[in-house]
Amino acid sequence: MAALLFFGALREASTGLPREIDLPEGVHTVSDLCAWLSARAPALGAALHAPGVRFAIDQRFAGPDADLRGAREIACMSALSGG
Amino acid sequence: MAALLFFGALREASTGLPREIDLPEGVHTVSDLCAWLSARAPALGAALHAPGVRFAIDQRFAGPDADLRGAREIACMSALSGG
Amino acid sequence: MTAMAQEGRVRVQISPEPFDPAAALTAFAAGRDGCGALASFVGYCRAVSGGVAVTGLALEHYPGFTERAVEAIAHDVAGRFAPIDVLVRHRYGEIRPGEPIVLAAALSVSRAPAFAAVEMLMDLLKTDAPFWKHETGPDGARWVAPTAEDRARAEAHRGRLRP
Amino acid sequence: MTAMAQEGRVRVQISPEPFDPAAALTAFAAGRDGCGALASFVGYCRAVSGGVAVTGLALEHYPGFTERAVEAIAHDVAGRFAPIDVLVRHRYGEIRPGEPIVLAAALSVSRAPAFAAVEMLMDLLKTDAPFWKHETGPDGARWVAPTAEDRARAEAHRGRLRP
Repeated sequence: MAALLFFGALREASTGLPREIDLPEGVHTVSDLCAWLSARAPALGAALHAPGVRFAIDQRFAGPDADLRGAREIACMSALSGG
Repeated sequence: MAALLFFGALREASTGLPREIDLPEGVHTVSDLCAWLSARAPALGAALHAPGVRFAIDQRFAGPDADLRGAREIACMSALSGG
Repeated sequence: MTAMAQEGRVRVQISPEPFDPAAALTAFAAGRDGCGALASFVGYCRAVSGGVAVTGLALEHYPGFTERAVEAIAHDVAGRFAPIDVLVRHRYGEIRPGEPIVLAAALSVSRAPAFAAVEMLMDLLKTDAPFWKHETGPDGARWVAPTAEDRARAEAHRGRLRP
Repeated sequence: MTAMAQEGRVRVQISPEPFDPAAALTAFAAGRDGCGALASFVGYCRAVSGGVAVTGLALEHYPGFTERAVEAIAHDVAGRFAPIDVLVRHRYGEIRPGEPIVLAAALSVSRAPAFAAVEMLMDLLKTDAPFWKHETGPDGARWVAPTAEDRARAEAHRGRLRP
């Protein structure tokens, strides 16, 4: 069971999606998860491919090939805008 | 009659020199004045040729060829060190 | 009254409270007589953004991760310009026009590393610090994204930090 | 609470009194809600210079000309990065280790011109502002000269200001 977090514009685009998931079969990486989410929520799919979208696994930045298995917290983040 | 001012290390090197002068014959430009001062005070002559020495006529920066005639205030300045 | 240690200090504070950049700078510079150069930057919530009035700004953050990510940026920059002291202060939550959002500062023996450190801090905060700006104006709200220039500047630093 | 005018403000103050950079920055930024970016630099009298203790600094100036020359630098820089507000505060006379000597600041809509303006102000002040630093230490006094790097940096700006 992993917490699934969305930030920025992605939070709005993800309304209705579960905030906790067991990784579905065949979903091993960040890009697998993106594909799975896009299939369930097309609006979110578009937002996940916007420029600057980043991911974090257990509060570390993670690339599209990062392994999700064992993750306790998965974050999908719209382009960051600090400073 | 022009005031003759020295700043920074040049002030120390110019002790004993007059603080007011009538331009001597043949002294028309800043470099003429440097040559004239160097002849009278060799220690000052060396200091006048140190890196960064600048001149001002009537409180405007002036190059070596600037005309001194009519000047009321001539300043010889060691390398500036503001900031 | 101590001279600067070989290892500079790194101070990071992330909080929702308004802060006074002047007071924070004074505290940061206190007692560092060995350092001649303090460079700093303050980013304010603008009253006008892209020609449109801003009535409020909500700054979302990711509790825990935001703090860690900003600490990592501050330590990366301090390591790059050591010895140097580095300060980052950043708000989250509801911010009103005219209020400070971020303060970045660096204290060094000479001015070039102090300037370079503050610019790098700001460039990296723009694109690598987990904050999301949601501006409210007369016609509704919008999410703010970093510009292409922001991204290019941060990318250039990343190459230099992790060659 | 007014937005930034097309023509920025230029403030220059040259005086012998110690000043509080934090208070000066607060006053400079007050009421400029249209501006998102405040960059600044404070130069302090160091307690150690070139490995040698500094017990005092006498900063000579050229009354009248110093003020004019610093005003000219501030206006040149403000013109180069307009619209922008520019502040320069500079002391002369006797200065003790740890005390501020100079404050340069710029307030702009975005951070790049604010940073660039403050760096240019400092570079030009180092070589074009009529001040002469006379440092006293345990072994006597010496005049401080700008470094070759200081001269090269200022020269680069002059080319850009008067092409």
